[in-house]
Amino acid sequence: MSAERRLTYSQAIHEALAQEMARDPAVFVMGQGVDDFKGCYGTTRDLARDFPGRCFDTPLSEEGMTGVAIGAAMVGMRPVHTHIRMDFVLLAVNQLLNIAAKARYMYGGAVSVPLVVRGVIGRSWGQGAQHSQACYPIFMHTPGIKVVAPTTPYDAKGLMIQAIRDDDPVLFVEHRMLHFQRGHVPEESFAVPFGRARVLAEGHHLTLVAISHMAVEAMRAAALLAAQGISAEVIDPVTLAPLDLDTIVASARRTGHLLVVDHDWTFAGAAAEVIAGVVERLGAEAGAVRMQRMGLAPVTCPTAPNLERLFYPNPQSIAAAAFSLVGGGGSWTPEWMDAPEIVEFKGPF
Amino acid sequence: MSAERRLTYSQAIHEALAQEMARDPAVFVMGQGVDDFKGCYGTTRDLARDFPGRCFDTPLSEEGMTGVAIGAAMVGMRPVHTHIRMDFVLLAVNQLLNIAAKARYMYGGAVSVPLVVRGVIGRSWGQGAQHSQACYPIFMHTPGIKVVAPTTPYDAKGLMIQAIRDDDPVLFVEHRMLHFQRGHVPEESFAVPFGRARVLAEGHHLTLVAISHMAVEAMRAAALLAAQGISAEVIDPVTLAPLDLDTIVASARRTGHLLVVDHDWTFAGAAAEVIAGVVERLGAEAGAVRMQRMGLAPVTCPTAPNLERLFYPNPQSIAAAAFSLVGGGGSWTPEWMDAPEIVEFKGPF
Amino acid sequence: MHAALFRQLYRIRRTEEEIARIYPSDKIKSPVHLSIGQEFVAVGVAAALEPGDAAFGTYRGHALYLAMGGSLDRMMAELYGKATGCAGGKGGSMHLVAPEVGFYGASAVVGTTIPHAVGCALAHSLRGSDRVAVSMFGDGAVEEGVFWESLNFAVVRRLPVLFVCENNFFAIHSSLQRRQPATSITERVQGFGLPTRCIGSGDVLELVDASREAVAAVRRGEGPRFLEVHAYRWKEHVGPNEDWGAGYRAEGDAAPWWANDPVRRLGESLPASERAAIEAAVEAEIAAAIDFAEQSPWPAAEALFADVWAGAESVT
Amino acid sequence: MHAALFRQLYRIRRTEEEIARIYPSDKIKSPVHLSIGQEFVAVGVAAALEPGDAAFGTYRGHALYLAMGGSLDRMMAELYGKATGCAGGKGGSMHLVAPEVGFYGASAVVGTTIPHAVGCALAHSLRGSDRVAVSMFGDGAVEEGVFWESLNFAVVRRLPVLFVCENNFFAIHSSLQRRQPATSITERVQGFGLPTRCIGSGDVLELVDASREAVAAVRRGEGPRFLEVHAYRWKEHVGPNEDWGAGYRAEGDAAPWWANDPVRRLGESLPASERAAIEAAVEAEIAAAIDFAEQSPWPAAEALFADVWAGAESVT
Ligand SMILES: Cc1ncc(C[n+]2csc(CCOP(=O)(O)OP(=O)(O)O)c2C)c(N)n1
Ligand SMILES: Cc1ncc(C[n+]2csc(CCOP(=O)(O)OP(=O)(O)O)c2C)c(N)n1
Ligand SMILES: [Mg+2]
Ligand SMILES: [Mg+2]
Repeated sequence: MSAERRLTYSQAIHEALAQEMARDPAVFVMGQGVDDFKGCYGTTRDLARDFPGRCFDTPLSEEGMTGVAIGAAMVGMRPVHTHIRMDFVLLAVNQLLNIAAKARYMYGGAVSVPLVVRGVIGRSWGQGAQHSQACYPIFMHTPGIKVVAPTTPYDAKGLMIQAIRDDDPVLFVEHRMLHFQRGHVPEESFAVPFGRARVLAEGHHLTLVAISHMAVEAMRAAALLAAQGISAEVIDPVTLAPLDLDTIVASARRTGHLLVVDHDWTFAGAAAEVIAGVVERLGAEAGAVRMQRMGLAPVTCPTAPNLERLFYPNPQSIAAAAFSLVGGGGSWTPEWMDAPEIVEFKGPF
Repeated sequence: MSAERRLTYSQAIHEALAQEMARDPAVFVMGQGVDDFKGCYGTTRDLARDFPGRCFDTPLSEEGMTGVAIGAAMVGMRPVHTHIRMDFVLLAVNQLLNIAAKARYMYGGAVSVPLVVRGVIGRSWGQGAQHSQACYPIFMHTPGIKVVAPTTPYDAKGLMIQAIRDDDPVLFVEHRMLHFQRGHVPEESFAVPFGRARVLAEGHHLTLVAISHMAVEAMRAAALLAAQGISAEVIDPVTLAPLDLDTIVASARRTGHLLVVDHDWTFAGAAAEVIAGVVERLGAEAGAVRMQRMGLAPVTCPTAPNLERLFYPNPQSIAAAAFSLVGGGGSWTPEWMDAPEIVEFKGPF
Repeated sequence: MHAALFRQLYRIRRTEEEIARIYPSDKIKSPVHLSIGQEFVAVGVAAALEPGDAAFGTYRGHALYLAMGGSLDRMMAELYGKATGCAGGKGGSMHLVAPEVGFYGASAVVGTTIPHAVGCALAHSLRGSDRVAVSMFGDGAVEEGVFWESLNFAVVRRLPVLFVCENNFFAIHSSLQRRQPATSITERVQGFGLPTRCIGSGDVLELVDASREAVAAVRRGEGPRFLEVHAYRWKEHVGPNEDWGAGYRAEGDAAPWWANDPVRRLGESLPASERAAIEAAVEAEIAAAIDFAEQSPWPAAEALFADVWAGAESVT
Repeated sequence: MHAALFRQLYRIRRTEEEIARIYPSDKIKSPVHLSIGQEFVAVGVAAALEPGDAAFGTYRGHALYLAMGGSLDRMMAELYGKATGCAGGKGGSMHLVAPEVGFYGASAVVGTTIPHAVGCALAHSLRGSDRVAVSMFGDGAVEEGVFWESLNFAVVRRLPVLFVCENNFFAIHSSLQRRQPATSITERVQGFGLPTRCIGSGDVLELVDASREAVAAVRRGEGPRFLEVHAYRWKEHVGPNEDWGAGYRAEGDAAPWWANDPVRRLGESLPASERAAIEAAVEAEIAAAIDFAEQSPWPAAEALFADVWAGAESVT
């Protein structure tokens, strides 16, 4: 019965927030527009009504408000600070890296910062240069802050609950194109532990590790590949720091081919870490696995629709790269698949 | 004769700044304390006197002053914005990534931002959590901004001149322990092109790619290794974006062993990029090279001297890692080598 | 002067109305932030500027771009994402730019261009030029620390910059009183010791006078000035529609602004024939711009990789 | 009260003099920013606080840490980098912390702890507690945008926070007039509509009164307040020495502050025997603290990996 309960990713986050706010009076939600009628893609809708004073709008002061959230967390609150675009978190890097990530250590364990920062990432409707960035490598790189990027509604709920309960700062990455994806979500409260990748599809010719919305695109690519007789294992890392290298290495070792598909630039990013981590883990056996990265074109995000299409990996380009990585002979141009969530999205912004 | 002219790294930067200011009235230097009696480790000493109005102190407003520098650059000036610690650049990430790196592209080529941002990195005298970070992966990751990290006085001068003349924003990374290292520097003005690694020592058993001050430490490690009959090739990438993968790949292919030593955390950082880049470039031949990363312990920087010693790679630990990577049998504990520049440094802060 | 101002106002108003009309066709595939109702702010300030002066604006930037003299054809093409756009189709509505007329660009991150105007003023000051830089931003931008940092530096260095805060009382759906203290923005800025003025009338002529006075003083080297200009946004924050039903503001609040519409009022002050001629010319220009945009080609695929770096080199 | 205040002042002064004495031995291997001459600011403000109140400070934090009641032993051990330090030897002089007495920590990045105090006040307000948060920072911090962002939010939400700006007229070697407008810091803050006060006398008793009044009002729920307190740094910005020869400030400027030294003046106001007893007790306490620091062990090697994460897990 519970298996039939289907929610959108947005509803799943909303349910996690509401359940945690009901459970623990220390939990509160803050951010620009969280209490407005759009409610951050519906994720915070009505929370201000249902939890008076505990879901509130803030001034446009990302650095300051991040510091405010940190201060509240230091004295025992559990703020969830929401940013409608990850690009704006770039204003708060100082507070997040110089304070939130370091407080526990530089104060010798005397201070905790149980803070959740939500950052919405990704494409949609010509957002362009400054409204589409992923930014998570910045946070993965620095010890003391965790980074999670759930893909399914189930994981969105369970990881949000885990993130709120976690005593460390957590960056919660949500792709705008996932908010209205549907999936099974149990009604009861549950936490998904950090550091466990999910095998979304089993396969034996190659391993596709795909981050955030790219996991959806990779599943489509896997369908295209299947039609060519290529069986792709699709792995969603789910959490980026900690990263579940075990699952990835085991799969890559088995398939002999690893294509990492990121929703971000590859240079010095998450995909580089996956490859480097696998290489080190395999040691002398690294030669048994062919590896490659794929991500955004190494340029700023353009708004022209035809350029935007070339900028992002898509099922076609992923399948083509996978095909050539496994040494599929000849030239194969997979058919173009429109992603309904991308075609249909025209706001809310 | 010119071969005998030896300057410190600090003097080399000073000479580059002075020569470029004399050459081009658009060049100016700004930053907290650049006109004080310490002159940013001597690098800006007397520039305010010699170039009236063109080397000036700023308020403590990193984001705002970075924006000011960008605005001046947009209308044709060539600012060199100096930060006495890279950690403070974290306050200006928004201006650097959302504007400086993107202006040319998002304005379709109509606007240039010829800006140099100097960030001093690295250990010294218990600087601890917030006064020692490298931060360069943040900037390497985003298209539109270049990152250089010279190790020798020669490169410091030549790259500073190149950075000032370059029409793109450039992050210029200086390690505090390099400022008083000496080396040959020609008096005449010269530019060192970006994107060329330097082979500091030739060798055939393994390749050590070492960034910034780690290149100095790697040379010491190479001496320890030589005594064990292991010949290490030491490569200083010099510029991190663009990265000279050709030189690194050629060496690694030849030696069959690649140890990347970074002055930063390895997770999703510069060393991950080097490994991933080499793996992709080698393709099917990647198995012929054993690869490994080495960097800061994955923790916040501590101040206790005994912990700080464990936190950073050092000649001993580099040599030991290299020894085991090349499969040196048995257990070898290289002797401890004190780095004079580290032992002697007690400020200026 | 009335005719020239009316032409500017009418041109911006009608251009944005056309954008709103076209928008549901999905030909403009990117967010648009309309200035309908607020055009007079950009027009009034730009009227005080001279060639060589510069302006820096925001994602709500059609009005300032056009008031500064940016090409309508290229703006429309930019919204369509075409190669002929002012940013080659790569920036869209939020990143208009026209350095050839001193418009150094719009940014989609609130507050980010404020220090650029100050930096431009610094460049003028270092070069000994008497040119002026203008920074235009919304009431929300005043909450960003960078505004205060920029103001502080401009005052300390007495830089030739005019700050113009276009106060429409909302940041997206959030009212000013939820975000800022009860004191006015102008009062808060005054503490920094620079001359300020607040124009609450919505009167474009008053604004032109105030801007001329301020720009002249700035140009004389008297240091920065600050203008707060009240205005009201008639459309939703982003997109082509009205949103009176959304509940965050009352339609009644807009009524005085409609009654006071500077576009209509200024138009009515002109002789009917002069007005008709201006309107006809503007309508033709807009129609031509839409046609230009529709006929223009998409950027070539290679354009994806152009303009990342100054040189041809590929870096990453 | 005089005796208690004198004890605090004398204890901080003498502790820092001892740090300066020890420093050339290189036993303290990390930068120290001394408050000598400025101790009265922390002491005067802390005297107005009650248990449960909280304070947030800066790298120049020995005085505030001690005034709040932090352990002298653990502070000294922290400077030595010992396992018994208040941060386990991992933070050093710039990151003192003592949550057990409401001192939530010092940061080496200017301005960063200001919003933390506001966040602490927000927590008090959400919980319906009448506790107060204090933010202490220097004149330089006022130039960071985050100060204005924090002030804005505190005023909008009427949060129970007292802002205290310790104005010593310099940021490193840069004088206030090079960095800020001619208006006073207090004048600039006033524009935000909160009660402010500036204490220029260097008189610790005046400061205690002002702090008590301000803290009481904040505790009654009247919203945030701001105090500016003038002071003078007697030593170099960082390190144990004087730097009158450096040229960025004149020794003569310090003379009135020396003449007015609150430590000496308050001491002189006490009966000689009472004063001698306090001094003797403090000297013994400091000697014991140094001894404690010297005798304490270094952190174990495993401590390198502790305290990165809450759990035992290794993440990266
Ligand atoms: C730094 C930053 N924070 C948040 C946003 C999201 N955002 C876009 S427009 C806007 C409102 C800005 O209000 P205001 O400055 O008054 O300008 P207006 O839209 O009213 O013209 C916000 C919050 C942003 N773009 N940048
Ligand atoms: C964000 C930041 N910028 C620059 C610095 C370098 N710095 C350290 S202390 C200091 C001076 C701060 O002056 P003030 O706030 O007046 O405090 P004081 O040292 O006088 O007590 C500066 C600029 C820093 N630590 N953090
Ligand atoms: Mg507004
Ligand atoms: Mg000061």
